[in-house]
Formats: sequence, C-alpha cells, structure tokens
Amino acid sequence: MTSETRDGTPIQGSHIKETSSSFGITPEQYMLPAAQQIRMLDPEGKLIPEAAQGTSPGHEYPIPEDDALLAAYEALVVGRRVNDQNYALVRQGRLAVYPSSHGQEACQVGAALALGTGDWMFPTYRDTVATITRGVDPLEVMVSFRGDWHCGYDPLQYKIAALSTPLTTQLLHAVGVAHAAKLRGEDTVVLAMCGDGATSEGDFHEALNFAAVFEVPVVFFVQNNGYAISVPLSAQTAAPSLAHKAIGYGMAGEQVDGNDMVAVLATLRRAVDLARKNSMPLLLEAITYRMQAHTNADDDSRYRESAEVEQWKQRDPLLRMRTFLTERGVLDAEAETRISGKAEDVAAALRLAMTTEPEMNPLEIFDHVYAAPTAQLREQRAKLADELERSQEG
Amino acid sequence: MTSETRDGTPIQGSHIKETSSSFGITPEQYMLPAAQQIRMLDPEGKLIPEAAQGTSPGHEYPIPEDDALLAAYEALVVGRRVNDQNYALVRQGRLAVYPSSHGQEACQVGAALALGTGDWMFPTYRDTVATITRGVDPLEVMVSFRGDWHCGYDPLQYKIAALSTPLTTQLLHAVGVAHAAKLRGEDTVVLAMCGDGATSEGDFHEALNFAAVFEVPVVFFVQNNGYAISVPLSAQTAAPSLAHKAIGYGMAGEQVDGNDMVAVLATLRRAVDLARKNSMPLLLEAITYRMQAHTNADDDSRYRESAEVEQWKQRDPLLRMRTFLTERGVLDAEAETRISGKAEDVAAALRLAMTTEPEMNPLEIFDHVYAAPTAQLREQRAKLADELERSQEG
Amino acid sequence: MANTTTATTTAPAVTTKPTTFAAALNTAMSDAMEGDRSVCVFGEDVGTLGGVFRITDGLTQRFGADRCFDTPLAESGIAGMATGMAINGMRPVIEMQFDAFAYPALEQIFSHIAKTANRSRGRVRLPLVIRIPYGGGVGGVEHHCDSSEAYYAHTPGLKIYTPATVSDAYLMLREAIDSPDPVIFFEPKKLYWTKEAVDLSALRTQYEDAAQDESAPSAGVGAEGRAVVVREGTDVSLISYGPSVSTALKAAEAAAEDGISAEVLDLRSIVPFDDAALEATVTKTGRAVVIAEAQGFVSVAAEIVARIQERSFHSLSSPVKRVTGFDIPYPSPKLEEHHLPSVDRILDALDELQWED
Amino acid sequence: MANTTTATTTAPAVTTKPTTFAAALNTAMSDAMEGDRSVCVFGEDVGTLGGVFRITDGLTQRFGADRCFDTPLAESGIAGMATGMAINGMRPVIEMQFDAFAYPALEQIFSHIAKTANRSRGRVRLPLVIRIPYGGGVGGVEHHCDSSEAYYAHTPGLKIYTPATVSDAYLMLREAIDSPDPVIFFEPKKLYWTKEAVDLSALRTQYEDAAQDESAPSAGVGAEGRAVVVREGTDVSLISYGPSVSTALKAAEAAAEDGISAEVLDLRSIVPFDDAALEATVTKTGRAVVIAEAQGFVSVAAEIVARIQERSFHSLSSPVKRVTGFDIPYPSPKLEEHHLPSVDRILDALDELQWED
Ligand SMILES: Cc1ncc(C[n+]2csc(CCOP(=O)(O)OP(=O)(O)O)c2C)c(N)n1
Ligand SMILES: Cc1ncc(C[n+]2csc(CCOP(=O)(O)OP(=O)(O)O)c2C)c(N)n1
Ligand SMILES: [Mg+2]
Ligand SMILES: [Mg+2]
Repeated sequence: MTSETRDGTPIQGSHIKETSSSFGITPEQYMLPAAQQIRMLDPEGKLIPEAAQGTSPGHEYPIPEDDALLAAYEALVVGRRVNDQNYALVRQGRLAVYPSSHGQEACQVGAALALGTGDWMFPTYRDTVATITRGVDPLEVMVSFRGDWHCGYDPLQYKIAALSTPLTTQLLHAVGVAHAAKLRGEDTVVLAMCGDGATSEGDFHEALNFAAVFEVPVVFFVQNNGYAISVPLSAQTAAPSLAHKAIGYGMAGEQVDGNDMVAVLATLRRAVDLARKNSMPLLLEAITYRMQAHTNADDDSRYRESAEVEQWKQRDPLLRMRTFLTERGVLDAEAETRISGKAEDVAAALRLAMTTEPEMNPLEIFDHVYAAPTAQLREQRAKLADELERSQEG
Repeated sequence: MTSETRDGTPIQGSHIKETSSSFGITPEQYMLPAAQQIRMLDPEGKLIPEAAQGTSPGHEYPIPEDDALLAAYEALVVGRRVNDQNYALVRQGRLAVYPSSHGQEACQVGAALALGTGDWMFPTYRDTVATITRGVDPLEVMVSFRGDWHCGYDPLQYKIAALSTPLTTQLLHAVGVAHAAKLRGEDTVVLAMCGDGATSEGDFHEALNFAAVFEVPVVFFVQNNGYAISVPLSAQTAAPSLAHKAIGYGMAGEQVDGNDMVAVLATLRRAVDLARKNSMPLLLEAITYRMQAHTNADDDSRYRESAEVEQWKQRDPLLRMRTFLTERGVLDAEAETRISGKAEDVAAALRLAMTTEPEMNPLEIFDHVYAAPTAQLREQRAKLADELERSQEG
Repeated sequence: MANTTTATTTAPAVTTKPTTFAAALNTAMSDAMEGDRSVCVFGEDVGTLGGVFRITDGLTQRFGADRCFDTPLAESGIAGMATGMAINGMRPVIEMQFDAFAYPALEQIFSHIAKTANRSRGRVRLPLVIRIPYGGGVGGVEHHCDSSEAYYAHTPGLKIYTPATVSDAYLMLREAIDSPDPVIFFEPKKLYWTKEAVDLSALRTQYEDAAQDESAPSAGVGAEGRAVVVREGTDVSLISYGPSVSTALKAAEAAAEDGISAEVLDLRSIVPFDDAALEATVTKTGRAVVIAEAQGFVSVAAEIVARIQERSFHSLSSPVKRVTGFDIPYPSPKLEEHHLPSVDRILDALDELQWED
Repeated sequence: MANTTTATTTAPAVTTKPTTFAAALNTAMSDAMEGDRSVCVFGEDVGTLGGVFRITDGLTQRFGADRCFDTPLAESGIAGMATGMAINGMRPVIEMQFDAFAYPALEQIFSHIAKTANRSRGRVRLPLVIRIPYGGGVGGVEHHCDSSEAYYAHTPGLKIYTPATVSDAYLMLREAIDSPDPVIFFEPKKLYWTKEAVDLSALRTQYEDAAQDESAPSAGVGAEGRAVVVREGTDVSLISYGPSVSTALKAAEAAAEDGISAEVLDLRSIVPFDDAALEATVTKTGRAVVIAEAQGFVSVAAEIVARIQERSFHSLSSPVKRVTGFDIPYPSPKLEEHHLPSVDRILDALDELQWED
C-alpha cells in the first residue's frame, strides 16, 4: 500500500530525493527549513559556535573565505553610503524618489556576490545596492529614480533585469531566463528577488511552481523586512515562515538571519551551488528589517513604533560585520580607510551628477515602443516635434 | 535565541497552535498531511483495520453513522446515473457539453453531504453531481450545458454559487462569502472546490492565503483526478502532494482516497467541523480519477493508456461502497431497488426534458446586465426586437 | 438616488470652507458606513495607514478593523474576496493602490464581477465599488500613472464613474456605493489635493434626502448617465471627463480671449453614457474636441468621437478632434507634460476646426 | 519580410489541395521551428494533446518536448515565463487556450510584455507571440467566445494581427514569429476548419525568399500595417477583420443583388494600423460600415469610425455605421446568432446610409 501513497506525485523523479539522500535525510526534512533561522554572527558580531548556528542535518553551511568576507564588507560600506546619500538627495529635492535598503545591505550584497558573471539577477525597486554591487554604475541605476522613462543600464550587458515595480512579476521572468539557458545547455543560475509582501501575489505561486516543475536553477530570495509599506508580516501570512512555502512546490526552503552578512553569503552561496549542480530551484527567506520609511513618500510613524526601529539598530549588518572582521584580524585600519574612501568617492559622484538636470529628448518617447516606430507613432512624433519647435520660437 | 526564531511570524496567534496542541502534536505535524492518504475501505470494499487507515496522531477520523452512509450510497447511485445519462444525451446531440464526474462521485457526494443547510458550496463545471446532491433540480443545473446563458438555479436559494469555469477564481469568492458571514457573527462554513490542475493558478494561492490570514472557515476541497485535460499531475507540480501546500499558508492539509466514500465523508466532516469550531480554513486533497474524457470534445486516447483507466475501474467508489454496505447489513435488496428506482426516475426526467428545446427569449440578453438596463442597452434591445419582428413577418 | 443634476450644490455657499477632493471621498465612505453596516472598505494599506493617498484615513479608527482593513498584497485576491462578500450581502468598497496595480485583478473583474448578475439571471447582484486612482500629472514613476478606463469601459456589466469636482467626488461615490451594480470608480490622482468651497454636510443632507424620497425623480447617474455642462458656449464643444475637465475649462477660457465660445461637457459617467447630453451640445455648437489623458487608440475618446459622428453627423461643421495622450507607455515625470493633453494642444485642435467654412 | 501584398498567393493554383486554416497555422509554426532553434511553443495542453484545437498537433513529436511543451495551468505563468525566455534569446510562441482565459496574464502583458522594449530604451526586445483563439460562431459556452482584441489594441507596445484567410494564417504567423516586437495573434475560432485551395509549400518559399532578400521592399505588416481590399466596390466600404471578413464578403455579395457595389477591406493588423488603405477606400466610396464581433463600446470598431471621420470627413456622404456585438456578455450558443454581426444586419446598416442624398 505504501507504493500507492501520494499517487501520481512525482517526488521520485525530482532532484529533491537525490539531494536529500545525499545529506542522509528525508525529502521532507530537507525541504522544510531548519528549526531556526541560520545565523553565524550574534547581534554583537561574535561568531556563534557551530552547534548553535541554527543548523540541523542537511542544513549546515560553511563559512566563506576571509577575502570573500572582506569584499562583502567593502560592498556593505559602499552600499550603506549609497543608500544614505540617495536619501539625502531626495530630501534636498534633487532626486524624485528612492526606496532605500538601509538595514538590508547584507541581503543586497550577498545577492550580488553569490552569483557568477554568467548568472542573472532579477531585482526589485528596493534592490539598487544589489545592482550596484554586481557592477552597474550607481549613476546608471539612478536614472529612473531621477524621473527618466527607462531603466538606465543595459540589462543584457550586466545580466540584471530592469528593477521591477509590479510586485512579483519578475520572478516568472527569472524562471524564463533560467529555462532558456537550460534548454541551450548553459548552467546559468538566476537569483530572483522579492519582498515579504510580494509573496502574497499569485505570480509568486506560479513562479515557484514553474521553476520546480521545469527543474530550473532559480534561487528565490525573499527579503522579509517585516513590512509591505504599512502592513506587517502577520497580516500578510499565517505560515510558520515564508520558507515553509517551499514544500508546497517540492522545493527546499531555508530561513537566514538577513542582517548577518556571513550567514547570508553562506546560505546564498550554497543555494546557488545546489541550484547549479542539480538544476533545481530553492527558496531562501532572509529575516531583515526596513530601517527607513517605505519611500520618502511614506510616513512610517503611522504604523510602527520608533522603539521597534531602535531595537533593530542593534542588529545592524554593517556593524556586526565590522566587529567580526576586525576581531578576526581581516579588517585593519588601513583597509577601513581605503574602503570608506571608496564609499565617499561613490557618494561624491552621485552628488555631482545630481547637480545637473538629466538631458532628455522628449521625442525619444516614441522611438523604442516598437523596433521601428509605426506610421501612427511617426505621425505623433512629428506633431510633438512641431509643438516643440513652435514653443522654442514663441 | 529560540524566541527569535521565525521572527515576526504569527503562528502564535493562529488557531493552528491551539488545534494541534489539543491533538497533542506540534503545529508542523498537524499541518502536514498524514504519511499516507486516509483510506477506510480497501479497493474491494472491505473495511481496513483502524491501524492501517493511514492515520497518525491527530489525523484519526471516526466512521460516519450507518444512515449517513446509506444516504451517501443513494446519492452515489443517483449521481452515477446522472453522469451516465448526460453522457448519453451528449452523444445523441441533445446536450451541448457535459464534463462528467464519472468515477469521482464519492467526492461529489461527500462535498454535498458534509455541509449544513446554512453552509455554502462553490463548485466547478465538473461538480454537477455535488450540486444535485445538495438539492438543486438536475434540470436546473443542466440549463447552462444545454446552451443557455445563465446558470439555471438561484445561487442564493441553494447557497451554491454558479458552476465556475475560469479556473480557481471561485475559491476567492468562497473566502469572501465566509468572511462576510464571519463579520456578521454567523458560523457558515464554505466548501470551495477545484481540480488538481487549478491549483497551479495564482488565485489558488491568493485564496488560501486570504482564508488563513482572515481565519475564515473555508474547506478547500481539491479533487485530484490525475489530469488537467491532457496534462498529468506530474507536469503540474513537483510537490510531495497537493495537501502539502497547506503548510505554506499556516493551514492543515490532508490527503484522502477520493474513491472511498467512507473516508471522503469522514475527512470532509471533520474538516467542516474544525473549520466551524475554530473559524479556520483547511485543505483536503482527494485522490481520484477522471474515468471519461475531459468533456465530449476531448479525446483522451491521445494522452493516456486505456490500461490506466481499466486499473482505476477496480477502485470504483460506487462498487466499493455497495460491497461495504451490503456486508455491513446496511444495504439490502429492497433498499437497492428503491435507490435504483429513484435514479431511473431522475434519468427519465432528464431525458424527457431534453426532448424539447429550451424556451429562450433572445431579448432577455439585455435585461440582467445591470439592475436596470442602460439607455444604450434599451436602444440595442429595441433594435433586436425590431429585427425579430421583421423576421417573423418576412 | 440623489438629485444632483447640477454639479454645484444649491446649499448656501456663505460659510463653506475649502474642502479637498480627498476629504470629499473620505467623507462619502464614512457617511455610507455610518448609514449601512454592510458597507466595508478594504485593500492594501487602507487600514492603519489610511491608504497611500490617505483617502481612507481614520476609517479603521472610527469603524473598527472589521469594517476597514488591510488585506494581503494581492489584487486578484482583493477583487475576488469582494465578489464573495457582495454575494453574501455586503457592499464592499475596495481600493486598488494605483491604476496599473489593478491589472492582476482583471480576470476577476472581467469574468466574474462584470458577469455575475447576468449569468445568474439577475438573482445575484454585486453591489461593490472598485476605487482606482488614475491618470498623471503628479510626477509619478512608471506603472503609477496609467489611464486604464478603456479596459473597463469596454467590458459590459461594469459601470464607470469618474468625478471631476469636489462635490461630485462626494455625491458620485455615495451613489456608487448605493448602486446595485458593480462600479469602477476612477479617481483622478492629480485632483486629490485640489480644494473647493463645498459644504459636505449640506451635500450629505441633499443626497440622503433625495435617496429617501421615493417619489423624487431618480436624477443620479443611474441607468442613463448624466453629463453636465460645466461651461456654456456656442461655437465648439469640449468633451471630457475626470482629470481633463479642468484642462478643458482652462482651454475654454483661453479660447474666449480669441473670441471662441467653447462649451465644456463633463461626462461624469462613462458607463452609463449620456448620449442625450452629448447630442445636445454638439447639435448646439456643430464642432467638438474630445479630451482625455489615456492613449487615444481604441480609447473612450475614440468611442465619443464615433458616437458624435453616428448621432450628430449632420450637425457637424468639421471633423471631431481628439486631444489625448500619445500611443506610448506613460512617460517619465520629467516628460509627462509633453504627453498629457494641454491647454495649448487643445487650442491647436480648435485652430484646426475649419472655422473659415 | 515576405511580400504578401495581395491576400491570394501568386503560386499556380493548379494542383493545390484544400488546406485548413488550422493546418496553415500548424505549418507556420513548424516551418519557423525548423528554421530557427530559438523558436519554441508552449502553453496548456499544446504538447501531447496538440492543443484543444489541435493547432500544435505533432510539434512535440517532431521537435521534442524541449521545443513544444505543456506548462502548469497558469496563464500569468506562461506569459511571464515567455517574457523571461525572450529576454534570454528565445522566440516563444505561446497559446492561450481561449480568449477569456488569457485574462490572468493581462498584468504580465500590459505591464511587462508591452513595455519592456521601451523601459530598456530598446536594449531588451521581446520577440514573442501570444496566440489567442477568439470570437464566436462555434457554439461555445460562456467565457469561450470573447472578442478581447480591444484590451490589447489599446495597449501601446503590442502588435495585433488577425488573419482572415488560410494563406494569411500561414504568412502572418510566420511574420509574427519573426517580428522583433511582441505580437498578439488573434485566431478566429470559427475559421479553424475552413478550407481554401492553398499551396503551403509555395507560401513557404515565397515567405522565405522574401525574408532572405534584404533588398526587397518590406511589404509585410511591418511598421505600417497592411490592409487588403478583398473585394472591390464603389458605393460603400465594408471595413472588417478576422472572423467578420467572410461575413462582410457575403453581405457585399447580397448587396450587389440590390445594386450596391460594396468594397471590402480586411485590416489584417489592428496594430500597426493601415490608415492609408482606410483613407483610400473611404475616399473612393464615401460611405462606410465597420463590422466586428466584439461589443461595440470602446472597441476597435469605435477607433476605426473615429479615424475615418478624423481623416476622411469631407469624403463622407453619410455617417459611418457600426455593426458589432451588443454591449452584453457574450450570450449562449443558442442565442449567439442574434448577437453576432450578420449579413442581414449589415444590409440593414447599408439601408440606413442615406442613399437618397
Ligand atoms: C502588483 C502591485 N501591487 C501593488 C504595488 C504597490 N506597492 C509597491 S511596494 C509595495 C509593498 C511591497 O512590500 P514588500 O514586498 O514587502 O517589499 P518591500 O517594499 O518591503 O521591500 C506595494 C503594495 C505594486 N508595486 N505592485
Ligand atoms: C483560467 C482558465 N484557464 C484555462 C481554462 C481551460 N480549462 C478548462 S478545464 C481545464 C483543466 C482543469 O483541470 P483540473 O483543474 O484538474 O480539473 P478537472 O477538469 O480535471 O476536473 C482547462 C485548462 C479555464 N477554464 N480557465
Ligand atoms: Mg517588505
Ligand atoms: Mg483534474
């Protein structure tokens, strides 16, 4: 009778069974997240003894090498500086809008550093720092936030999709990119990012299901920062964790302390590795916190206590990492100076760029709607051109 | 550190914790389906010893009383007759289309009989028999399949929504009906039905999540009949079972042998009970099989072996139940005669009704689009009235 | 149904203080909730936060979290749950956060909300309101400024209202909530913070008195639509709705300086459509310009042009012109001024109306 | 791009055997897959089953399950995955099972597929095709007969093709697959099993030769649209597309018996729109009737009427008429004959064209 259990379900055919058996655990044990979120640094930045890192059989993660950790720290410092510079520019009215990832930089940096150059990343509006860390010029990323109509950088060049605003839609694109690569025999891994609120959208479900059914190497990386604008996680889901959603797709889920740079990098790396090796998707939920309002247009005092924000300051990813690396002897004063100098340079370039208005040709709004503008658009373009000409004369 | 595990997740606030602790098990054990599908009758219709019924702690189900079982059998026989009569009417060209539930009648009957009169049911196009079992006149249900433009019966009178065709959309309506009732303090349970294929749609995800977050008593009842038209379950999901999807919403899931009338009724009853008592949703997956093609327009020989169909004939829900009830002494020759007589009466009424063309007033197509037809529709109605008049003259 | 044939209230304007469009909407909802326990409000961030535009501000505090509440982030879910609640006796008023973020709900809206009354032969009606902030002019980034009314207007079974004044914001939303049919209620974002001297309590009395008076002729938008002439004129008709009405009025003023007397018609409801008002103004002036923010192709503006020529062809002295957004995705904040119908562009259209004939 | 200015092929018609519309579509896909490994086909039931209309029949057998495959049952997922595959170098051709079942994909289509090229400043193009069987006349039940082209046509960034003949089914689908822009390809269900004497291999050669010949003038639908006059006439223009072209032709034949010479224009692509062809025919005849199955309000038919009056106003002897579906949800199989544009209804419209003038 046992062979009739779960009739018709294909768990036998999936990589989950192989993978879990290579860890010596059951598929269910493997798919469900470890009993605690994975954490390697305590809130003060001390390394947690291995036994207390939240791991359980099949859920152990090796600590990344020192130079990878130092590179991550550098990206953290630059990322924080970019966040804070942009925040200031918005306040000065020199930038239209900026959804800051202040407090979430460990997730941002981990996302970028876990990927190889042939891999793809699908970020949201909040993932500017991840995009920069992967190599896009900060000025290019800021193009759309300055009020231009396009995404600024070339998605194909960087293998980073345009920041996505319609929530969760991009996860399906990530699956498609991975599937195309798989069909061509390439081992591209795709990192697909979204927030906690976004997991409620239907596209989240469809993306995870498609990824699992087509066995494509997509790492779904959810930054659970506690809020979707004003709505706390408790009003978003009743699940034991967002990572638990994985099992409903026949996928492994894991939860990580998203303010612990070491754990984020370790878990993301393993996820990317497994995804690539076995051509399978995984779900990683990072517990983090949005330290600032949703955007400058938001007033977070309406829906949360400042005490809550204060509490999370104690777990600042940057400070934890600095303490850890300093005590580990990886970060010294010289390196610190070099890194903060670099961060200041990036910030200065941003400030400088924002002193001039971006150059925009109004007529270009007609040029990229189709590969070749239709007769109708050429007519409309001519009309606007005529208006512009007359207004210059007038 | 344990208290920090799964930060922000609301499992503490949900009914899951209470419910599971009342069974003396952990929430995770409660939410995940039992290791085997719940089954009370073996394929030959013999009662399976309690220890082998697939239950595990917290997943035990009492056998319904004999008269409930006899009523279920009667509905099974009528349901089967309706399915087969409609199938024949389609072949004779007297019915436009009929998605038969032949083979799935135990699920159909269980769905209707598990509910109280104040409860609601949300069926799909395949759930004619469930609708009839709940009391709708078969002729009313068949109205739309005969080619009329409306659903035939009054949804408010029977508390049965119009059969839904756009897949999975109705699950959200079910959540809304339950939520409205809850806000008014009524203890209405809503049974929301869909197929295995439908679980892939985004609305499935949104409905389960809304139900769990708003803690409304909706029983999601998935008839997993192995196929979505031609697509087998293995191409639909890689999950260990569809019931496993429950945990991602903080909900309990269970799998039942959908061709075992006793187990279907037992599990549905307990689900309805728990939902009502605790105002919480549950997910029940019934493993069954679609014995005929998707509809008369479908050719199932293109995608499945007839041997597979033959195999499932061995687990016919009606025969299993007949054997069981006969051996249990609940069903005797007299009852059998009475029941088959009733089934024949229903079939005869269907045949008779189909000998006449349904009366339709073409002008009524304008009357119910809005509560009062707009000026525009009155104009269009007048135009058609004029045409009809002229064509009668001509 | 309230008698609101004229857009301006007849209440004494003596001590009315400036009221925003947003406040009028907010008051309409709270008055409706006050009067009818089945009215409830939900959507994304509408509870504690009061909505990203603060239109639902204070409703949760006043009526409790059972009656105004946040949902998980899923628009199809919101529309689908509203459908179920309306089936079961409620009158849900739901908010879509921005125009383009209503698109995930389109299947629910097209295949169920629009069709339920019809497919149940009138037995199940869905008295629900979907509020959609729409249009541009507020410097919004991509996906935040779509004018999506055409999608809904093309779908039989939905009513489409869009107010252009503060008093209409109040009166039409009350009417939408009281409507037995589903109403898509388009709120021009750029008007949210505009102010008019409107006495909301006078409007409340006016609306509720009329609603109680069974014998009063139903002068609401009802089944006929009810456009209003917001400026009288004799030479040309400017036809618009929602965010474009104020632009049309400004253009009419500018045209007056050139000696052209433009009449301005505010459609108010797109469905039902007020053909009588449209015919009246075009018959009177013989010329028309239709103004709307949405891209023009297969748009509400196209429908208006088609109706004018079908019904008033022989009154026309020149072709009807459209001034609409271009057929492009909504452009960036820095360029939207070039995309949106402007006074200048309307004046250009007037110039082309073959006045020499 | 293939030179297909005339709808009929120039290949010798001697031994061509009757070919169905369905076979033409099927062959177009398999020819495209043959020629380009990046072309892949997916959707619900398109693999083993060959689609519920069998349009993809045999593709999996021929090209393998990597190139033609079933997906889980989720239309947004299908459209979203196609978007990603197109980003990464593929040319997906996806099938929506029925018109109304494409609605769950509308957010993906409106907010991404239509906008990706633009928001990436032309760097990321999405050469994908969404095939949608549409329209009525096949006795389908509710949700199976919508004519939804207006929703897509109103959305900038999408091209909208709809063939009305067997040879166009082949040629236009090949063109759609080769297009660098996303194409919504509307297939009139009621034509699937119609047959014409068409030699598909001649069409293949014709298409592929033209595609190779860089110097040949691009006469495909391209950026201009390319309507064709399928029947010449002098008194009135019948403008239609897709499933209504054959109805228009029948009406023209019937009108000829009454001494009215009707010209019939098949638009073929709604986007791009062929204004030149429209102006030419209306200028020639001075009268026009627009015919389409979709509900008329805010429809493609409305746009056509608007364009005619904007561009050919002074050529018109009488108002342009529309013969469309009523503004109701698509009615039942037994009543669809009363809803759909019929020859009689077109003749009635012709009668109202003020011939006495
Ligand atoms: C489909 C859709 N609906 C609504 C919105 C409006 N919106 C933008 S961000 C946001 C909250 C998202 O929360 P979450 O996913 O947790 O991400 P976070 O902003 O916290 O990073 C909402 C509702 C949107 N962008 N897209
Ligand atoms: C949104 C939507 N997409 C596609 C369809 C077409 N369709 C009708 S039934 C069906 C298969 C459904 O399979 P399943 O959910 O397993 O139910 P079953 O028919 O097996 O009872 C499909 C694809 C539809 N009705 N609605
Ligand atoms: Mg968040
Ligand atoms: Mg099925």
